[in-house]
Amino acid sequence: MSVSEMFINLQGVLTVDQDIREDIRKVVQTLEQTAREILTVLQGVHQGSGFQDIPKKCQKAREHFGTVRTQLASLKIKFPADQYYRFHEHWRFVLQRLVFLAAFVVYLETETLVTREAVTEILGIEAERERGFHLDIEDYLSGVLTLASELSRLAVNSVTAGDYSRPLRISAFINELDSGFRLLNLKNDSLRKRYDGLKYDVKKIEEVVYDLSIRGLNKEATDGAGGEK
Amino acid sequence: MSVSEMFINLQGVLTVDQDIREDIRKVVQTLEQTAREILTVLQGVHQGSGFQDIPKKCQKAREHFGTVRTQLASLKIKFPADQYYRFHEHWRFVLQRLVFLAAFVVYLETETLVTREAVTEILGIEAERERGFHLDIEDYLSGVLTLASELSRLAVNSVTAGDYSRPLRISAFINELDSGFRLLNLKNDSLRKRYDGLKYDVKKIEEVVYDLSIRGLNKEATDGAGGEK
Amino acid sequence: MSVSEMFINLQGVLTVDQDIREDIRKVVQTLEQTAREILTVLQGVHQGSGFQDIPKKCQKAREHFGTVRTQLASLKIKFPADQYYRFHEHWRFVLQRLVFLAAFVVYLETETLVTREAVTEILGIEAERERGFHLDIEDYLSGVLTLASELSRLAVNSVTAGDYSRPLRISAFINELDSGFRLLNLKNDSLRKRYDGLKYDVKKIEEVVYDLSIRGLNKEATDGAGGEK
Amino acid sequence: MSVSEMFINLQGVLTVDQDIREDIRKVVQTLEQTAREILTVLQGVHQGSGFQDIPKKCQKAREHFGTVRTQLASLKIKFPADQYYRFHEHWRFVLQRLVFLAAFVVYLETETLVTREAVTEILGIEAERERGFHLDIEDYLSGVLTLASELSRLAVNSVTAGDYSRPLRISAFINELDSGFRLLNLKNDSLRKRYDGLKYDVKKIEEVVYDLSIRGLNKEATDGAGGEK
Amino acid sequence: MSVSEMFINLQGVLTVDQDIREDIRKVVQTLEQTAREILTVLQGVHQGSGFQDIPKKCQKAREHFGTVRTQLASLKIKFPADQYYRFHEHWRFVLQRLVFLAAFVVYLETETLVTREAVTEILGIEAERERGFHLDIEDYLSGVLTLASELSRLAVNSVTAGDYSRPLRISAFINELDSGFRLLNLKNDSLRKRYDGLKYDVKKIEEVVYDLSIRGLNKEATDGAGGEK
Amino acid sequence: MSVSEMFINLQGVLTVDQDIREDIRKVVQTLEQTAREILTVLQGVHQGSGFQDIPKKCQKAREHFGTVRTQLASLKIKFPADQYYRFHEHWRFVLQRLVFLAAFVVYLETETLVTREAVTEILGIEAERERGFHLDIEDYLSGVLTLASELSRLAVNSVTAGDYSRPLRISAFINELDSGFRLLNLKNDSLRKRYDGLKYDVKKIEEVVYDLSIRGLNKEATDGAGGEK
Amino acid sequence: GHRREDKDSINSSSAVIMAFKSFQLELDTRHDKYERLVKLSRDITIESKRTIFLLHRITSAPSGEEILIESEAKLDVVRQKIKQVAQELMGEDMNQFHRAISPGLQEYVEAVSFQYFIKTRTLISLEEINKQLIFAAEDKEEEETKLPASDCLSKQSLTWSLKVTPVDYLLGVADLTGELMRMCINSVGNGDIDTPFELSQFLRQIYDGFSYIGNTGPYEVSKKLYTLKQSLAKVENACYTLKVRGSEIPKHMLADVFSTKTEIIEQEDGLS
Amino acid sequence: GHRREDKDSINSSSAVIMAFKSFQLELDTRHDKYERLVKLSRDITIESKRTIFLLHRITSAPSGEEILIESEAKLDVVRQKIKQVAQELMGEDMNQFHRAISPGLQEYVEAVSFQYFIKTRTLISLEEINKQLIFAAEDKEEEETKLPASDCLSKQSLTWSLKVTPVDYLLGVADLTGELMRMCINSVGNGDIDTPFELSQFLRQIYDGFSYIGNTGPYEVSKKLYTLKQSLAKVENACYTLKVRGSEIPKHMLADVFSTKTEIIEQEDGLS
Ligand SMILES: [Mn+2]
Ligand SMILES: [Mn+2]
Repeated sequence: MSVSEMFINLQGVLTVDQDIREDIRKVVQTLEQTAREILTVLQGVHQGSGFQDIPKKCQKAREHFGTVRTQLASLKIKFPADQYYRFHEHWRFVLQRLVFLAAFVVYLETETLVTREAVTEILGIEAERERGFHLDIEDYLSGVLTLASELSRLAVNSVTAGDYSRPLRISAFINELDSGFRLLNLKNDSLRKRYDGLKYDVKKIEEVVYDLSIRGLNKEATDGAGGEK
Repeated sequence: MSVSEMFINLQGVLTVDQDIREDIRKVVQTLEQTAREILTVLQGVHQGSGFQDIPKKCQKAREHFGTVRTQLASLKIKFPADQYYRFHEHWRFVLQRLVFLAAFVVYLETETLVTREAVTEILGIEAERERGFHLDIEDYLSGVLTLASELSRLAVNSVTAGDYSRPLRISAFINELDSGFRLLNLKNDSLRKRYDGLKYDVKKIEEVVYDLSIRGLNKEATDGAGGEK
Repeated sequence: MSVSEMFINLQGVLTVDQDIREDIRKVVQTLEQTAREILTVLQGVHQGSGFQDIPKKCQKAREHFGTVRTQLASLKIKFPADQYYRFHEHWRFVLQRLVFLAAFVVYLETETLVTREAVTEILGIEAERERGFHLDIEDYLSGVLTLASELSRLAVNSVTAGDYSRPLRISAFINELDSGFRLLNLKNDSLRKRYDGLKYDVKKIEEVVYDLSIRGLNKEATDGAGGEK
Repeated sequence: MSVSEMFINLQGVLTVDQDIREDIRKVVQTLEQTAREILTVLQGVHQGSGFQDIPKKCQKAREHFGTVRTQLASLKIKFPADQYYRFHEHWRFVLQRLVFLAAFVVYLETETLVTREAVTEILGIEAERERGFHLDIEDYLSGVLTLASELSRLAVNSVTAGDYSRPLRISAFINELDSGFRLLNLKNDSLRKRYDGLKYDVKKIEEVVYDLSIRGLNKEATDGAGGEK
Repeated sequence: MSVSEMFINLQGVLTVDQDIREDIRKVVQTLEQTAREILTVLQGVHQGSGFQDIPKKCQKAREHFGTVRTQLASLKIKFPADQYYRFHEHWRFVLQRLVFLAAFVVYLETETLVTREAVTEILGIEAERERGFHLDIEDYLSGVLTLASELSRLAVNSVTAGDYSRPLRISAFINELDSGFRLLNLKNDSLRKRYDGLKYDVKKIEEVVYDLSIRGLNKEATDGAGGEK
Repeated sequence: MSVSEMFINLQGVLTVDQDIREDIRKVVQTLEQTAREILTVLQGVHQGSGFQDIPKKCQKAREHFGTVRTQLASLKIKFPADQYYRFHEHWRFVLQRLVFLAAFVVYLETETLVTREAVTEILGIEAERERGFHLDIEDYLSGVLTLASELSRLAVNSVTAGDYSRPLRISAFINELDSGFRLLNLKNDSLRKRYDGLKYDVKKIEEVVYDLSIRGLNKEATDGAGGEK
Repeated sequence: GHRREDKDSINSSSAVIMAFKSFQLELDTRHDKYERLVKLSRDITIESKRTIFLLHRITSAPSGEEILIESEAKLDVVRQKIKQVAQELMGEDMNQFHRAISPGLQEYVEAVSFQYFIKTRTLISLEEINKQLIFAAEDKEEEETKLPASDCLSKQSLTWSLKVTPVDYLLGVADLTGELMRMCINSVGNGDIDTPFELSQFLRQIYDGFSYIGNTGPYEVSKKLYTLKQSLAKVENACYTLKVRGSEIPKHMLADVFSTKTEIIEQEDGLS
Repeated sequence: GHRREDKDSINSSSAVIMAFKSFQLELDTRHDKYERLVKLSRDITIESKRTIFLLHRITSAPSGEEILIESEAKLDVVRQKIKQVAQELMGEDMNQFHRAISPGLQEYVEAVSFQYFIKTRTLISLEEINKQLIFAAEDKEEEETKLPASDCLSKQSLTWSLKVTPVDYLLGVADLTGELMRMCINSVGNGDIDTPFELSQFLRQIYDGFSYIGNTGPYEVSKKLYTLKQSLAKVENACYTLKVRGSEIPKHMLADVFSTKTEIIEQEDGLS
């Protein structure tokens, strides 16, 4: 085989690779668009008026997740299944975003932490790496950290909207998360850095609870909460 | 499952990952050591006296490649086969180096470009991605570019050693390589950058050939070359 | 001695150094693990229910410090005693963390500032540099600053838990710390930067005390405190 | 002991440390001044006219090294002997510079590589770490790499000055150095980076030798060299 | 003049410059020390018991300003009088600190804003740039901003100490300052950044006043205030 | 129009913009492919055997320029005609490359510098900005500089191929170019940097001419040249 | 040098040299224009910034109306500078000089949208901004200086205009949020409890808008998202504080509080 | 906001407010001056750069003398700008505005020292440079506009001057070496074999000077050492090549070579 024949072959391989990347990029763009739309829906909960419609907003977000599933289904056939990590960087960011959005919906609905398995179900992907397009554990954790920071914001806005019980529940939830993360031995990487931010969320919510406590509003909250929930 | 149980599970996964990386790092270090030894053997060809022993040096290098094969065999069982690209960064650099060394040996032996398949044979790894631990095409190309730059140095030193025909042959070889690379459509990445260096190697060799020509030494070379080859 | 013999000798020295670092890194990892466990134990004091069990939590933390002592004992024999500062960076961070944890325990037990000597005793290391593996003064101070920030958080959570006297005591303690630090002439380095954060802790606690005062809750606190203390 | 007493004590320790650093800085400044003067003397060899006076220049440099010894003697008593690595950063740079200068002088005098022991003798410091103020191995290697790059410049200027034999000897010397460094397993740090630069020095000198060879000037050089040396 | 003579001259100029800077740095360190001592004196006003002794504390601070004047007198002769801005950075920070301290004393004494002229008198420096070592307007303003933030803290602590009238007076004072600062067009520099902080001081005091108002404590305050002043 | 409507509109604008860029990128890729093909055709002239076929190679290159014209025609309709400089970066590089290739063909054909107008004709674009898709002057100049560097290489290879007159003609040509470029006042940008390279091309050719001169080969050349052209 | 004369022989009137002489002229003209635009952009930036400072004085001034009028005058001055920019760009491709003028235009967007918000409590649109950047020749002289240069132009062309790009608009609006945050904190400090809630509503809309755009815009826009989020958090926290502290107020005191406050301040004024 | 009136009551003629009004004036004046100086600095930079380009044309021009005269005229224009800077800085502490004018002054040092080297083959001293930056009032008008503003000044004060700082001088000279390197390569390309050796000698002196200063100067100076070393290496390599190729020339051909060269080029000129 001459050198030029060799290189023609090699170019063939490179072309396949470039086409795959191009295809992935396109699907990822549509995923990002859907993610942004879900975000816009869910950001409504921070508005004073948004507190009544939480179920409706979750409902709407869930519908968008239907689209996400279709788009992810389309993504996973764009490349050979065993090359997940070869192209990982392309969808990593949007997948973290989607984990956050799914976790946010689940939290708003049930005030629990979505499990990794549950997220994969919502996204229509595999729970186990061996079975195909799955969710990398670090991406799952990254999405969960984003949830913590969103909830600390929600605690603040809940008070503004006159809901004094929600911050108490958020506080308990985030404390649990914090304990969970303390069980992990994270490398010195971006996830570790993001985790360092969690303590600010914890502190912020503790201060909200404090503000309510000192004014006796937490009692008001728990008194009423019984009925509300 | 409680949050803390969830995180204990997650930590289990993280630990496995960290252990794998640690194992890989260790094998890669031994590979780097062997690569340095092969390099030392082959560097001898640049010295005046080294031109006679080329076959012997190649022979010795080939022996070291036996060690490489053992080490790579040990590397490939350190992680699940379908996660090649997850840990790719760890061995990428040393693999490119080994490709260069194999290509250098083959060039010295036969003055031809080693094929991707031949390299994988020398290294004892797979030619096809589907079959297991393989050689990424970009790593192959990167190693070949290192060869080009080594050969431009060899051309210079050949003249010093009084061998006026080798530069002419190297010139032809590198021109072929350059044409080959021009067939490729490279992305704007590190490979592209390294390819941009090739033109300096081409130019350097052309200047060596020019220096021989204007002094009539190229004729001397080809006259003798007939007999030599 | 030939150049190559010289370099073989040099490589011997380098190898020793690299092995030491590897060993140190491993012990430091176990220390980090223990530190995280102590932290988890002590974090409980921030929770409402945690205020009763402070002595028990301190007890438990003290037990973990036994492990720390063993691990540090193992660390100090990994390298020649007079090269403490050569490898300082490796354990610096975890040592600051452990100082903080020891200081936290001591504060919870006696509401006093742990001395440098006392910390070294808790950690099982030397108080004097001359005598071996010791505690760098800046690492001690850094740990103390972490304590200040933890206490400002504790003040907030005390109020939430209905303990109105603790913030007053914390306020007095931190004011003393602040005066202490004002006696120091710190360089423009990371310690100085961390010290600049102390004023926010001071301010935060003053605001907590203010909140109690304006609502007359501080009197309630000191009334009761008389009996409590 | 009250908190403020504790901090007064601590400030005492800090002051000692700061004074030591101030003292070290001052001596290091005088060392840098002497180093710059030695450099100015030695840079004369690059001037066309400077080739005759090499012995005189070396002589003059050697005198300056007397000053260096006095200054280093003054430096080593500025701090406790076992805290070498605590203050290492302060003199690291100038020590590397002095190693280079000593190695340059020795090369100009005898065309050999100065050993680590010989350097410490020239500088009047210890060869063994255990015995006191010594020379860190990485600082030695760093100085040697600077020599390589200075010699590649010297090779060029030798030709300009009409000395065709020196480049050949420099080439042999640097090749030996290069082989030596290839025996080392360097970490991915600044020394490794500087070592990567060595190959450019090797290449540069090979090209000089090539230029001489192709014009037959190397023969002229070695013919004459017999008499010259 | 030869090139080397020119550079020797230049090096001389640079050395002189460095010596000046070294001298300045030393004086500035003593100034920082004195500033820290004044601060320690004045910090007492934040403590409950400190409210009675304000005049005595101010007296003591004024004595320290005697030292400051001596130190500044020594500073101003360290460099050519017309090169104030050449070395400005060295004392800029401590001068801002001293302005703050002087302004704090004056405020505590008379509850008025110290004028720029008055500060220069307290510090024993010139009011006009043309006349010598003076006070840059931005440094004056920066010191004043520190005062505002200190006063907002004082307002909080006054309430804790049971003084309900002081916050109202501080409120009026800071409001006037705020109106003043709004007249300025600041560049995007550190002063602008510090000015942005003023809003938060104003806000904080507004909240204190509000807290007093809704509890009717402000009336109590103004009733008593007439007599107090 | 509500804020959210406004942002939806803006997002629409951005999407259109991105689509345009995507379209442009695709056409530019095809242009790069064609440019690479033309280059491959023309590279032949550097080979010994290539000197006879220059007219044929130029002919073949000219055919490829037909494709270029079609592709550029397709490019220019991808975006609003008056926004050339908005998307300039996308095609800047390939256009400079095409200018070089056109200039190379014209030089090989007539040994003259292609004018800016002539290049635009070859590329099928406008000469005047006002009339549409045109050639920016800096891109033209950049392409011309690439030509200079290619010709200095050609001069070297001409000698190797035994053509001693071409280097002399190239020398005159590049000298004129150099005189032209010296008239320009360039900013510190990439064009300036590339222009700095021209000096080395001039130097290289000067060296070739010198080499010919001292061997009397230039006379041989000019004697024969009359007949050849 | 003894060989210098060799190359002097190049004919200085050769076609190549003639061409390069024209290139010199073309490049110098372009660079000079760029430089003039950079200077204009700096002027625009400074005056816009000063307008923003002026507008922040509204809460403390006796009458907001006066300041609005003054700010309008200042913005008119800025627009005169932009007109000069537009004149420089007449017949040019504005994108070619975009980097020179972009910082100034962004700052102008910030200033003009801040003023607009204060007046209308809504976000000025890009179209509205661009409408104000159409300039007619103002006096005879301008018309005359223009006519000879391009006498084929119709009457209608006696205007210059400049279009702010969507991206510059977005970047200006992103910076606006910083000013709105400042205004919010100022308001709280001034005892104005309505404005903060209005501002938080408005800022949230802008934040949602930027989130919607996300990373589809250029990098500079995404880069501002973080600061924007910080500003929003500050405003939301301010509203939170207002709400929390408001929760303590006994309803019957509501009117009382403010009248008392006024008294105190008047009294203090008497003292100072 | 319904409580806005509260704070409006602050007396706008209070001492504090009056003081801040004067601060506003003072700061605005300072910033405006700074801005004018930045603009002047940009002008100085551009014109200095163009002077350098002009000087590089010497090797290819028919007569160096003409270009030297032209460059002198260009530098005079630059100095007029520097005079304006000096006028702005009259009675000010120049160091206060140093950052605004430093880039321009460095570029001027580069240009003037380049011209000086070409004329004298030596390095211009800082003193020499500063001597050229003492300006007298040039015409009646300038004298008059100056007099009323400061009529207490003596006749002698009718000059403005500006002193380049040693650091700016060093930074300018460091950049000069880049231009000298270009000149060296140009010379080789033009067949001038003396200039490169002169330049290498000169550059080595400057390099040795900078080595001697080492890191005792400010960071900006140390930072340029690397580039300086690169430039020196390029010049030394050029000299090396000249020497090596010169070694091949048969002694008897020496005269022959250059005359032949000239012939060829003349011939070529006829063709083009
Ligand atoms: Mn702004
Ligand atoms: Mn320059």
